[in-house]
Amino acid sequence: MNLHLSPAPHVHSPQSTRVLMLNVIVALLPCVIAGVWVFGFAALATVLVSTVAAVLGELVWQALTKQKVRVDDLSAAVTGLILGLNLPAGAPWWLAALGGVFAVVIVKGLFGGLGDNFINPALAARAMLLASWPKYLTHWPAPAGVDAVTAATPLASPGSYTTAQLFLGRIPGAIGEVCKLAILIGFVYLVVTKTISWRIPVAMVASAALCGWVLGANPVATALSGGLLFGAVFMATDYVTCPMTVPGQWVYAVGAGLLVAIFRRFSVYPEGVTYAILLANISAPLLDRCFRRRVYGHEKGEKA
Amino acid sequence: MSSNRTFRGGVHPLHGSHEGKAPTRGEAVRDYIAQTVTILMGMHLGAPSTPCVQVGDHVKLGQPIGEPVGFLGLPVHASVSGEVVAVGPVQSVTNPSAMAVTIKNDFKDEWVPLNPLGDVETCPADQIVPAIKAAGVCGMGGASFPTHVKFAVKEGQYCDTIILNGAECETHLTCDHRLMLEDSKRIVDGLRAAMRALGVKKGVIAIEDNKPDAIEAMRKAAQGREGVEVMPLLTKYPQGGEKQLIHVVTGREVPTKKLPLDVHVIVLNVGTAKAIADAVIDGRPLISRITTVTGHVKKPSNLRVRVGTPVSDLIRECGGYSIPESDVGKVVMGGAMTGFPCPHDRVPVAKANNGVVVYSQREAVELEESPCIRCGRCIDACPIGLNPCKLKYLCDAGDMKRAGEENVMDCVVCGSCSYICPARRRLTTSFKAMKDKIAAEARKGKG
Amino acid sequence: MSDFSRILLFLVSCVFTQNIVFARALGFTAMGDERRVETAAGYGLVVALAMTLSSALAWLLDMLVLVPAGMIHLRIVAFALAVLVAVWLVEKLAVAARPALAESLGGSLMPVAANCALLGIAVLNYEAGYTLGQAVLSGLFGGLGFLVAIVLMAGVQERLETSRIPETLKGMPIALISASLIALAFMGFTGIA
Amino acid sequence: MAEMNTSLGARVETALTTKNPALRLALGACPLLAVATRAASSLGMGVATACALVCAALFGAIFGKITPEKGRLPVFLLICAAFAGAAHMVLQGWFPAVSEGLGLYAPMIAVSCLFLGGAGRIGEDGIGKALADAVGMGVGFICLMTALGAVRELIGCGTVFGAAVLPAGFEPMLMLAMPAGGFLALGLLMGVCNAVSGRNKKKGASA
Repeated sequence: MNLHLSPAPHVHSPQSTRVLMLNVIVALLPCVIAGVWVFGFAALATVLVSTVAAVLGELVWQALTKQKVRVDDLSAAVTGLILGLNLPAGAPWWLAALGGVFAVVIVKGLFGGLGDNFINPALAARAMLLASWPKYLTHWPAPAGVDAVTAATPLASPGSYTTAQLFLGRIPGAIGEVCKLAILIGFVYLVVTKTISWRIPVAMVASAALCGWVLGANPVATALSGGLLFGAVFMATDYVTCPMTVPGQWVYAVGAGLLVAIFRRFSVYPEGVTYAILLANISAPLLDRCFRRRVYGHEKGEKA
Repeated sequence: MSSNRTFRGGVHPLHGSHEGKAPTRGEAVRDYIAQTVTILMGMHLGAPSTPCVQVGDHVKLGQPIGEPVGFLGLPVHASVSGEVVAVGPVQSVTNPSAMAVTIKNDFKDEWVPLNPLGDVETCPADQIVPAIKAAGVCGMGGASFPTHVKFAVKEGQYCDTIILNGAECETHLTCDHRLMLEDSKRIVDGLRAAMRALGVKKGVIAIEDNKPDAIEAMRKAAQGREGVEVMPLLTKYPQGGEKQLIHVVTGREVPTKKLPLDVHVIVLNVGTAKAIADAVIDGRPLISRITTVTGHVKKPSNLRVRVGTPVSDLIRECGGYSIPESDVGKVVMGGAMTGFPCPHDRVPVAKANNGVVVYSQREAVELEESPCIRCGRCIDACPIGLNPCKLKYLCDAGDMKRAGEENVMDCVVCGSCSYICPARRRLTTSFKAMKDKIAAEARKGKG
Repeated sequence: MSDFSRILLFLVSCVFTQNIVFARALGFTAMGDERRVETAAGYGLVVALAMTLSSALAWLLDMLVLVPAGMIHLRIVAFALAVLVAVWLVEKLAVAARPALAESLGGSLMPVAANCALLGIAVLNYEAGYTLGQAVLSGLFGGLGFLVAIVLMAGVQERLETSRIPETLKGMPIALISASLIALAFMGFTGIA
Repeated sequence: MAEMNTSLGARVETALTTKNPALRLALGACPLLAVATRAASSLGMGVATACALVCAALFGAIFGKITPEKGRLPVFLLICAAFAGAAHMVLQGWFPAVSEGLGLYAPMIAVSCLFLGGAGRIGEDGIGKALADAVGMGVGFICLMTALGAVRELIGCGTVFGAAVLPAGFEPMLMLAMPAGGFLALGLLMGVCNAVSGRNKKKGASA
C-alpha cells in the first residue's frame, strides 16, 4: 500500500483552469460560426491564424525562457481566439499573427505568464495593431452577398441598419462582434456553467446604454452596435485583469460602460470598447485596494 | 425544514453526491470491540498525559492509565479491560512517536467503580465540571480541546448561550447525524448538564438542513426541556466552524484573537454533549466513540469503537477495501476538507477521530499547482473575508510581517480556498505553515 | 463656448488626452521604483503643486526679465531656476502646513526638481504662447495628469509584485513596458478636447 | 504603515544617486524618449548631451566641493541647464536638423545630464574621477540613444539613418514612433542589456 500524504482538503472543485478556458472557447464558437456565416471563410482564416500564432508564440516563449510549457491550459488559445474575433475579416495574415504573438509574449509573457499580466492581452494587442497599422483595422469588409466591397459600420453611420440587422449581424464589423445572438448564446453558456458571473457584462452594457442615452444616443442601438456586447461578455470578464472583489467589479463595469459612451461620443475613434476596457483594467488594482472584504472579527478597515 | 440561515462565503463540496454522506447516513451504528487497543496519551489539545500503568498490569474498563499534565491536561482511561502489553511510542496520524499504552482485551468488560451524579436536572451543579474533567472529555468534533477548560469562566466573563454543533458540515461524515437520531435524549441531557454547570439559560442545537430527520428527532427530544431549542441551518461548508456557527446563531462575531467566551458563547459538538451526559449520569469516562468509515470499503458504516482501535480493524469490520489494496491511495482520518492523511492503516482511533475515508490512487494523486489566474473564487469562498490569493504570495515569500497584516492568523484553515481554486493552488497548506511559524515565533518571544 | 466648458475641455486634454507622462513621455523617471499607492499619491501632489508654481514663475521670469532684457538664450537656465524656486516654496509650504506630511517626504523635497515634467511644463507653456492664467491652469492640470499617471502606475506596480517577472526585466524595464501598455490605452482619448 | 511612508525624497534620491550605470543611462534617456525616434537625430542628441554632461561634471566637481550637501542638487541642475542651453545653441547653429527634431524637448538635455551625472553624488569624487565617469556615461549614452533611435526607426519607418534597409513590402509599425513605442523599445533594450550582462557575469563567476 502506497499512501499519499498530501494535506487537506482531499477533494477539489471540478472547475480547473483548463475547464474554465475550455468553457470560454465553447462559448466563443457561436461567434466564430456566425462570423463565418456573415463574412465567409476569410473570417475563419483570420481567426485561425491569430489563434495558432498565439499558441505557438506562447509555446516558443515558454520553451525559450525555460519555463514549464503550459499551452495545455488553453489560455493562449482563448487569447488568440478573442483577438481574431476582434479583427476585420480578411485582415492580412501577418497582422493577425503579429497580434497573437504580441498578446502572449509582450503583454503576458514579459510579466511572467498567465495571471501576471495587468492588462487584457488580446485587447492590448488590438490597440497595438490599431496604433501601428490603422488602415487595416478601420477597413471593414461588407457581409458576404452584399453588393459592396467595404461598408460603413453602424457606429460610423447610425440609423442605417435596423435593430434586427444589428441583432443578427449581417452588418460590417469585426468578425466576432457582429452577431449579438451568438454572443448572447455564449453569455448564457458562460453564466450557466458558472464560468463568469452575469454582473460585469450586464452592468457594463447597461451603463454604456444609459450614459449613451444621456449623451444623446439611442440606448438600444448603443447596446447592439460595435463591440460593446462582445467586449462586455468576453473581455471585460477576463479573470486576470478585472477586480477580484464584487463591489470592485461593479464599479469597474459601470466605469467601463461610461467610458464607452464617452469615447463613442467624443473621441476620433468610432469605437471605444477596446480602450474603455483597457483603462478599466488599469484601474482594477486600485479598485481592489478600495474594496476589500471586511475580515471576520475585525472592524471595517482595521489592520492586524 | 430548509433554512436560509448561514454565513458569508463558503463552498459546497461534493454537493452533487449529498456531500458524500449517502452511503452511511442510513446505516444504524454497529458496535465493534477490538482485540487489542493502542491508547494514545496525547489525544487532546495540550500536553500528553503521563502513563501510570506498566507492562503486565491488569486494567479494568475505565481505569485511569494516563495522568493529566499541565493546564490543558486530561486523564486517559482504559477503553477495554485486560493486560497492558506495551507502553511506549507508536505512530499516530500526525506524530511518528506518540506515547501510547497498548492493552490486550480480555473481553470481560469489568468496570472500575464509578461515581454517577444521577439525573442532570437534579445533581449538584458544582460537581458537573469536575466530573467532566475526571471523565477525560475533550471536543469530539476534531479540535479535541479539553471541555472542562472551555467551562473555565474567568473573572468578569459570563456565558449566556451554549451552542451544540450538529451541523456536521464536513463531507462524508455521518457519525453526528446517526448519534442525533439514535441518542437524541442523551445529547439534550448533556446540553442541560452544561447549561446547569454554568447557569446558562439558553441552549441551541444547530443542525444543517440536509439532515431533516435529525432536526425532527432533536426537536422531539428537546421538547419540555428548559431553554433548549433546535435551529436548522443552510447546508454549506464550513457551517459548523466555531466562528461561523456563533455568528449565524447569535449574530455575534468573535473578535480577532479572542475566544467564544468573550462573546458569552460556548460551542460544543453533539458527541461531546453525549460524553458529558455519560460522565454526569453514569460517571462513565470517555472510552468509545462513533466513527464513520466510508469511501472505498465494501460496507460503509458507522461504528461505535473503543478509543485506541486500529484503523485497519475498522476497515476489516466494514468488509475490507473494495478496491485492490495496491490501488488504495490515501486513508484520511476525518472528512475530505480537513481530515489528516494516515501514514499507514494501523494508526489508532483517538477521541476526536470522527471518520475514516479511503481514497483510490486516482483520487489521491496530488494535483499540480498552476499559476493563479486571479479569478477571485478564493476571496468569495473565504468564510473569514481574507484575500487568500495575495496571502499565498506573502506566505510563500516567507513575509511574516505582511502576512500578519493581511490577517493570516484569522484563517480558520477550513480548506475552502484550496477546494475552490481552479489552479489547484495549495492555499490552506501555506496558511497553516505560516500560522504555525508565527505562533512559534510568538512563543519564542515570550519564552 | 462658455469659459467653464473651455476650462473643462482643457482639463480633460491635460489630464487624459495629452497626459504629460503617457502622451508626452515626460516625468517617467520618478516611476522607476514607486511601489506604494500612498507614497505615489503624496509625490504626485507635491509635483502637481510644484508644476503649478513653476509654470507661473517661469512665465513671470520669461515675460518680466528675459524678454525685456533680451536674454532669451538663457531661457533653459531661467526655467531651471523657476523650477528650483517652485520646489523650494513647496517644501516650505509642506513643512508649515503639514509637518507630518513633510516628515514622510523625508526632509528634503529638492530631488523632486529633477522631475522632467516640471521643466517640461514650463517649456510647453512657453511654446504654446499661453497667458499667465493659461500657464497656471496648464501647470495645475498637467500636474493632475501627472498625479493620475503616477497613481495608476503605482497601482499596477503593486499588482505586479506578485507577478513572476523575469529577473532581467525587474524594476525599470518592466515599468517602462507597463507604461507603454498604459500609453496604448490612453490613446483612446485621442480627439477628445 | 512605516514601510509605506518610506520617504519620497529618499526614493527619488536613489534614482539620482544610483551607482548602477545601466539604470542611470535609462533614466537619462527617459526625458528624451519622445524625440528619440530616428537614428541620426538620436545620435546628435546623444552627442550633445554627452558634451554637456562632461562640461557639467567638471564644473559640478569644482562647485560640489564648496557647496553644502543640500545645495548640491540645485547647483548641479543650474550647471546642467547652462550647458544644455549651450549645447542647444550649438545644435541650432551647426545641426539645425537635430535641433528641429528636439523641438521643445531641448531643455530636457539638462534633466538627462542630471541623471547621467548622478546629481546626488556630485562633489564626492575628485575632478579626475568625475570627468572619467562623465566620459564613460557620455559614451554609453551615445550608444544607448543611437541604438534606441535605430531600433525605433527601423521598425517604425523601415529605415536606418534614413536608408531603406527593409524589403519594399514592409509596412512600418507606426506605434514605435509614438511615446508608447518609445517606452516599449527602451524597456526591451534594457532587458536585453541586463540579460547579456547577466550572462557575462555568470560566465565570469564560473571561470
